[in-house]
Amino acid sequence: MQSIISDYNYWIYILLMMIGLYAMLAKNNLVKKVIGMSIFQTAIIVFYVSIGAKEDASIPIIAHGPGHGAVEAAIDVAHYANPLPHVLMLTAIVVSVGTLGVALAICLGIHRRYKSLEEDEIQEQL
Amino acid sequence: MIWQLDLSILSLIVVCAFATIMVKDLLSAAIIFGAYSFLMCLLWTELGAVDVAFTEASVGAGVSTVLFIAAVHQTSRIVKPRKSGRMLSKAVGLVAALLMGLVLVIAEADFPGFASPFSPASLHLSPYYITQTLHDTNVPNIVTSVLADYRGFDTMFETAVIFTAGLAVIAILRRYKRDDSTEIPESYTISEGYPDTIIRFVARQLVPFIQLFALYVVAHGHHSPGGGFQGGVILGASFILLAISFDTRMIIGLMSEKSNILLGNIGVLIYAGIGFLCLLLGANFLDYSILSKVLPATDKIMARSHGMLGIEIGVAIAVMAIVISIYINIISHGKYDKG
Amino acid sequence: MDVVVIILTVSALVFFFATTVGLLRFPDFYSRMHAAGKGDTLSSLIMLMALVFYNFHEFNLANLLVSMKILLIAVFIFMASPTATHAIIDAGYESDIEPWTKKPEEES
Amino acid sequence: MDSFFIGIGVAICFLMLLTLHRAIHGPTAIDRIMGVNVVGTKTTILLVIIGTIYHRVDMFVDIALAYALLNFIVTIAASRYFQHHKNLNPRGYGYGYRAEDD
Repeated sequence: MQSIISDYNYWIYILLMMIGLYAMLAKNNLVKKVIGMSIFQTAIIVFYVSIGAKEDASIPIIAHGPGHGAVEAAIDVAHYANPLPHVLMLTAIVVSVGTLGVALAICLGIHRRYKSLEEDEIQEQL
Repeated sequence: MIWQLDLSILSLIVVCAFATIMVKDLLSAAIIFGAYSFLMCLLWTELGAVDVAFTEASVGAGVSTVLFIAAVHQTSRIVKPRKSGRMLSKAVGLVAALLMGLVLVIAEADFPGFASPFSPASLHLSPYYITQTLHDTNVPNIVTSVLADYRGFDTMFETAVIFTAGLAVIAILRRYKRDDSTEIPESYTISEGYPDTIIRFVARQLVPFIQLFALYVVAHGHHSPGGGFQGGVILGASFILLAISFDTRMIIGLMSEKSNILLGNIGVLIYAGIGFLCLLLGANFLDYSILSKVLPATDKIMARSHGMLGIEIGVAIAVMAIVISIYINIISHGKYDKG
Repeated sequence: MDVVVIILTVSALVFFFATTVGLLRFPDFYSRMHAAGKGDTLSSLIMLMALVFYNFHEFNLANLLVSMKILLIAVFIFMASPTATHAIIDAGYESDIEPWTKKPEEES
Repeated sequence: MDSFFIGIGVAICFLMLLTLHRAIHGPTAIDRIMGVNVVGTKTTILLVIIGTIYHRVDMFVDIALAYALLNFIVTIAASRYFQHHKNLNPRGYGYGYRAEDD
C-alpha cells in the first residue's frame, strides 16, 4: 500500500502513456489520433515533473519580501523544487502546441483532398 | 507536494483520459480533452511547478482546445463506426501498448523514489541554479532565469520552432481565390451565425483588461510565474476571443496575414538581435552581462535581468503572432474569410 | 477571523454540493444549466471571499495586494460565468432542445 | 488551518468527479460543455486553495486569473460552434447509434 501511494505518479504516467499509444495506433479517426498524441506528450511531461518534485519543498521562486530587494537568509536547496525539469517541460508544452497546430493542419488538408478523416476510407482512395 | 490532492487529481486525470479516447463524438472528445488539460494544470501546480502550470493553462487548456474545436468545426464531427476488419489494428495497438507498459513497469523498479530530495536529478546541476540564481542575475524566479539566461540557446531555437510551425500551417492550409473550386461537402447545415449582443458586449469590455494582464505577465515574469510564452499566448487568446465573439474578418482586419508573419519575424529577430548585440560588444552570444555597457545605470547583474526582459518581449511578440496565425488558418480553412 | 473563514468555506462547499446534485439529478438541459450557472457563480464568490479574509491575517501592503488580486478574480468570474452560461443556454436553445415536461405515461 | 484547507481541496476534488460524470456521460454535447465549465470554475478555486496551502498565494493568483480567462474563452468557443452548426445530434452520435443509418 505504501509503495503504491509513494509511486502513484509513476504508475499513472505509465497508464497515460499506454492510453496515448493505444489511441495513436488503434483509432481509425485522425483527430482521435492527434488527441492520443497529445495524451502521450502529457504523460511524458508528468514523468519529468514528478522527477523534479521534492517532499516539503516550495515552488521554485525564491521567497523575498515586498520590494525587489535581495534576500538576506541563505538559500536552502531542499526548500525549493528542482527547477530544471520545469524549464525543459515548459519548452516541451509550447512546442507541443506547435506540433498540434501542424497536425491539425495536415488533418484539414487531408479532409480537403479526400473528404474523410477515417483512415481506412483514405486508404481505399489511395 | 500534497499527497492527498495528488492522489485525487491523478485519479480524475485517468478518468478523463479514458473518456476522451472512448467518446464517439469528436466535439465532445475535444471538450473533455479541455477538462483533461485543466486537471493537468492543477496537478502541476500541486507538484510545485507553477510556471509549467501557467503554460499549460494558457497553451494546453486554452489554445489547444480552441484549435481542436476549430478543426472539428471545419471537418466532420462524427467518428464513423467500425466496419469489420479493424480488429487487427486494434489488436496491434493493444499489444503494443501492453508491451510498452510492461517494459515501463519493469523499469519502474529502478526509478528513484518519488519526491525524494536525493533523487539523482536533484543532486547535480539544480542546486547550483537554486543557490546562485539570485546572486548571478537578481531574478527570484529560478525557472525564468534558467530558461532565458542559462539555457538561452534552447529557448531561442524553440521560438524558431514555433515560428516554423506557423509557417508550416500557412504552407499547408493557405488557399488563394484561384483554386477555390473544391468546396467541402457539408453533412449538415452551416449557418453564418448571428450576432449575440451579450457576448459581444462582455468580450469588448474584457479584452483590454486581458491584454493589460498579458503585458503584466510578460513584464512581471521575473518575480512571479509567467514570462514571454504565457503572456504571448494570453495576448493571442484575447484576439481569439474577439474572433470568436465577433467575426473572423474583423480580426483579419486587425491582424492581417502580412502583419502576423512580420510580427513573428520581429519577435525572433529581437531575440537573436540581443544575442548578436552581446557578440558585437565582445562577449559570447546571449551573454547579457556585457549589456551593462550600453544600458544606462545598470551593473552586470541587473544587465542580465534586463536582457532577459528583452528576450521575453521578443518571445511574446512571436508567440502571439503565430498563435493568431494558426487559429485564423484553421478556422477559415486557409481562405481567410468566414469562420 | 478563523470562524468567519470556516463558516464561509463550508457554506461555499454546501453550495458546490447543491450545484453538483442539481447537475446530476435534474431531468433536462435547461434545469441543469440553471443549477450549474447560479450555484457555481455564487459558491465561487463565497469561497474567494473566504480566501480573501483568510489572507488578511495580518495587515500589510503585500497582503492587501494579494487580496485585491483575489477580488479581481471574483470580479472576473462575476462577469464571465453568467456570460458563459448565457452562451451555453443560447446554443442549446438554438439547437432545439425540447424542455422537459411531466409526461408520466410516456416517459417510463 | 492547513489540514482544513487540504480537506476542503479533497472534497472539491470529489465533487469534481461527480461533475465529470455529467461531462462524460452527458446525453448531449452541450451538457458536456456545461460540465467542463463547472469543472473549470472549481479548478480556479482549487488553485487559490493550493496557493493558500503553500503559503505563497501571491504566486498563484496570476495563474488562477489566467485560468478563469481561458475557461471563459473555451466555453464561448464551444458554444459558438452550435450557432454555426444547428445540429445537436449528428449521424453516428453517442451511444444510441444504429449501424443501418449510414
